[in-house]
Amino acid sequence: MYSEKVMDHFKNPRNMGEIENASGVGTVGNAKCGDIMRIFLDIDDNGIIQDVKFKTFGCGAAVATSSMATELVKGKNVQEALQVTNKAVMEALDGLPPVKVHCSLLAEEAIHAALWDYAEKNGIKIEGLEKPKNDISEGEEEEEY
Amino acid sequence: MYSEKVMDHFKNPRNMGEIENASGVGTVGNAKCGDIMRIFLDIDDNGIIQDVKFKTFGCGAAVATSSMATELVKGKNVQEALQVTNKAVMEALDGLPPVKVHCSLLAEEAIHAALWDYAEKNGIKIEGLEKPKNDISEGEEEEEY
Amino acid sequence: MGKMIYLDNAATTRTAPEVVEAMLPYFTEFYGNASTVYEFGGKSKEAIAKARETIANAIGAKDNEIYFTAGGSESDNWALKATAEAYKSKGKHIITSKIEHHAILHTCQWLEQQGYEVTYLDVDENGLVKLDELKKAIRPDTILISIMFANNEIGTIEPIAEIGKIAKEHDILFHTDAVQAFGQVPINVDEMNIDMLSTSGHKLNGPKGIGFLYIRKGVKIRSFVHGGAQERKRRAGTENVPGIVGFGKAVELAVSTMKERTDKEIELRDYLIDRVLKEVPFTRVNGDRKNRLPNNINFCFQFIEGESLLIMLDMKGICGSSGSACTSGSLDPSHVLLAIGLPHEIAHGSLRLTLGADTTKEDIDYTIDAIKDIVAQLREMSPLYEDYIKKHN
Amino acid sequence: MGKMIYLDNAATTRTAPEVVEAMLPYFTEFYGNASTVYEFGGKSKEAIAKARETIANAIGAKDNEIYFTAGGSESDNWALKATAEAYKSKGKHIITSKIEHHAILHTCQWLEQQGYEVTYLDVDENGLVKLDELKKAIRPDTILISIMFANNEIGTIEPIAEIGKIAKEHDILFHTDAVQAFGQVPINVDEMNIDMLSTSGHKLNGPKGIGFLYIRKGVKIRSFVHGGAQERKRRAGTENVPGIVGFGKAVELAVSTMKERTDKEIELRDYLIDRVLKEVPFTRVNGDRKNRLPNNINFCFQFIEGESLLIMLDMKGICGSSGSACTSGSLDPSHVLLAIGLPHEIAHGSLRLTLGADTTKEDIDYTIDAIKDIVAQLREMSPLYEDYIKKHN
Ligand SMILES: Cc1ncc(COP(=O)(O)O)c(C=O)c1O
Ligand SMILES: Cc1ncc(COP(=O)(O)O)c(C=O)c1O
Repeated sequence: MYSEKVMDHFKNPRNMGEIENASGVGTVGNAKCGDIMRIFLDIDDNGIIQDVKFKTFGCGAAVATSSMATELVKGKNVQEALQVTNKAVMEALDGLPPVKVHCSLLAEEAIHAALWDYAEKNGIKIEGLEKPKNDISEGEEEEEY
Repeated sequence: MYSEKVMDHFKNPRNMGEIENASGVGTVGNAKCGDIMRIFLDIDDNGIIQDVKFKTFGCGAAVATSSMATELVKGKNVQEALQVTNKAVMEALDGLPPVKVHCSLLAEEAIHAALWDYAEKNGIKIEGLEKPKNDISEGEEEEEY
Repeated sequence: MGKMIYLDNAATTRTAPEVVEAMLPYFTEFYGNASTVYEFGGKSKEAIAKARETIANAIGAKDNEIYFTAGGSESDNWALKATAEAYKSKGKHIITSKIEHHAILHTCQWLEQQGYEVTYLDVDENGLVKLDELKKAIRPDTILISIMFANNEIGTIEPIAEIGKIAKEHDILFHTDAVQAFGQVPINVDEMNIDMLSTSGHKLNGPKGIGFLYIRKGVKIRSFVHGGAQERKRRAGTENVPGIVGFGKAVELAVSTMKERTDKEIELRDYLIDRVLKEVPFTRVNGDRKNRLPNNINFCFQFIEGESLLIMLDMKGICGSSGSACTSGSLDPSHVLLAIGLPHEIAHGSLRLTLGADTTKEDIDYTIDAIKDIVAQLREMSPLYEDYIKKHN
Repeated sequence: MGKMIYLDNAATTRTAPEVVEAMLPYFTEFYGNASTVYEFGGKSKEAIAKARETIANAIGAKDNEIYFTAGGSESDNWALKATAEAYKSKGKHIITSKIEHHAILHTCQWLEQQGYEVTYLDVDENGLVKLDELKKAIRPDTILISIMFANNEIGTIEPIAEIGKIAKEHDILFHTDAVQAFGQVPINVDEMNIDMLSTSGHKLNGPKGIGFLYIRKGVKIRSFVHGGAQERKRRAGTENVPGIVGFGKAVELAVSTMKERTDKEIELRDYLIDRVLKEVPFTRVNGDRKNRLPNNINFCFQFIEGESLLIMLDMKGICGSSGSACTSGSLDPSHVLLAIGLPHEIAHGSLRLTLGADTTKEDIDYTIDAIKDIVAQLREMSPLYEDYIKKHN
């Protein structure tokens, strides 16, 4: 069902854990839908993401997308991190099954939420960042049979 | 599907053929339903069935019941022949599949038809013999599903 | 059992040893449920995907247009009942033919009880649907045309591409019951404008209890068997992995051997038909001589009845059929033979012989001799023959 | 593949080698269509009759009350749709439970669209249907009660005899989905007043793609698959002879080994449950501890999600399931776990392990250790666990 990349990131999640006194923390998803992601960002004075960690409650794809998303933003500056889309995460993972696409959206949203938290804490405004929804509704419409 | 007795009478039908100038000939059934039986009787002056032959167009059971019915009436007198029921024919054949029960009715009726013909030709009335129907409707009601 | 010449391949076929071989690992080794998370279930999933691909290719369809079922009957029921349901707001009129298999006809009767209207098209004396009558039957509320690809009794191949074209021109769904045709004649759902197509595995040396319904993407059919999310949520039930794998293998074999196999069958078929017509009086061939399944032979022998004929053939080791095997529990003569205009008593005397890949010239010669003997013997016993001879002497 | 411990026997089972052995001759040797006249087809017919008898005996039914289908889903669809149709003049109300398999629930939803009314009974926290609520739900227009024999997820065995008695007292038909129970617990349709009963072969080491519906004589059910005259005209389709033979063999084995097999399973089951409850914190068992299928284990591990758990178990060679395998394509948590009152986030963390005849004590010990490790690891990764710990420290 999952690509080798997904399985690799599930089996060996990168950046799993937490950052105490993080510059920004974002939590998205909800337990009702079975997926919660929390991203911790450590951003230096130059706006560079020095470290990033995640915690995730969810399926294999949720863990793998969290892991990949953290890899993709690590070392980037805030503006670059904002450009990391769910599509980029999926591509980096060699694709996801259709029912799991929402996990990648959630990962994107979790990064945004952490950035938003960072912006709020520092009283700044990040160009192009909107207040993240706490919840991601599924992208797919189920066919009616 | 058929008992060994039925198969035996089908494979080696007894009394198959015709009797020229028979004392009585009866034909029942119709080609539409796929079964026609014709019985020829040779009845002597004492009312004893000296010989009997049949011709049948029909399935295995039709042939076998014709064959068995002729065996059962051979050598009997008219009154005894009249007592040969479809049940007797079936029993003598060790039974028939339910869908084939009507063949035994046809055989009984064919004997009756031949006897009726005999009676008419000789201007006599055989006690207990009614004018045979030419056609036998199936005994069974099919279940409605 | 002694000698056996199996000439009832339209009823069912021997499962090819290669097919059984392909199935075996999926019973005891890779027995996992295909709809599971663990890798072991993935083996089943992959095997299904492979079979689906082979099958899709065989009819020019896409993988995700093949839905596995339990056989031809389920496929037919599904195609008709579930499109009727899905399109009822558009209309409630369905067109089919008088010579369809009972899986179609009885389903249509059921639909009539549910308030649908069904036109049963006449066929000509060879069993061909008349295209002009089809066109005339089309109404604004017609939602479905269902015409079989080839008839199971008399082997007539219908003008499917033409019917598909007419259906398309009128924007009406077209379903075809290809249970007999699949594996015997080339099929391409796009070129023939087929929207739905039914098949059954055991008719082409695959296993019994498996079939598929091809459903063109975009057709708004509903589920027939509701339940789990299998088959893209359209057909519930734990996947019959060995059955699907075996079906895939059978299709692979049938496609790759089609030309050679059917050329040989056609030759033997025509040889038998020609000799019997010449050597057995009062005999007719049923079905179209040209547009005909490669393996189908169907005769009527006047004055005799089919079941007796079958039993006597069986005594000589020959397996044949009279009318459709599925209806041998019934006493009515074949509705197909009646539809091509035969009177009841002639229809009762029918014999269908359907060849297989293994059928030999020797088998055919033996069978011809057997037919000659048996028909003569049964006529000897027949009061109808007696009457005929007396009348014409 | 390395080590494999298969603990998903509720999803499907390994086809027993004896079953495959029994089936084999019917693929390539006795492949005849059972509905034919010749002796060769008689072999298939006899084989079917024998299987039917074995199966009828297994549930205290008569031979002619067993109708073969393609599996549990078809049996369930048939039972519900076709009795609904046959009895609609009596009424259009059906009673079922909230924890039925989707083959029942989705069929009921379809029936609702057709104008039927369905009452979905609540269950208690162990998944038991409440008899007083059942009685209250009965109306003059109730035509059918359908309650599963045992639940496929949490293993709870319903009070079937009591439900049968209530149905009988009210002169209402009683159907039970016994797909999970058949072969695991004794069933007697007369003593339990069951009018219809669904099963599926692959759940008891029989083949996939075969099942049966028991229909008590006198029940006026209609056909679901229309067509040929097979199965006493009630279920069309060329008989799946190897499937039926294999099913018969599987039932024979299941019945003869039932006591010994389930005694052993119960011991292992309870050993695993007890140890995990003791050794893994924040864990609950789902389903009734007493009225429970011998081979069913179902936990919820708080703060973690089931699919991750399954993948990690798979990495250690253990096959399990989370909710019903049939619905693993879905994102919703199990409707069964919600119905016994669990909140969504707990329901997401469920694990079902279902033992088989071959499961050993070593397998169970290994599995317990794996569960302990994995649950700890996933909790380490879980933001929910983090929150909980922070709140309670
Ligand atoms: C309780 C129950 N009913 C019905 C079914 C459906 O059976 P099948 O998948 O064999 O059609 C299952 C199996 O998934 C089941 O567990
Ligand atoms: C034309 C046709 N349609 C449908 C069927 C039904 O197929 P099955 O018996 O495999 O369900 C058959 C076979 O009997 C057939 O010949």
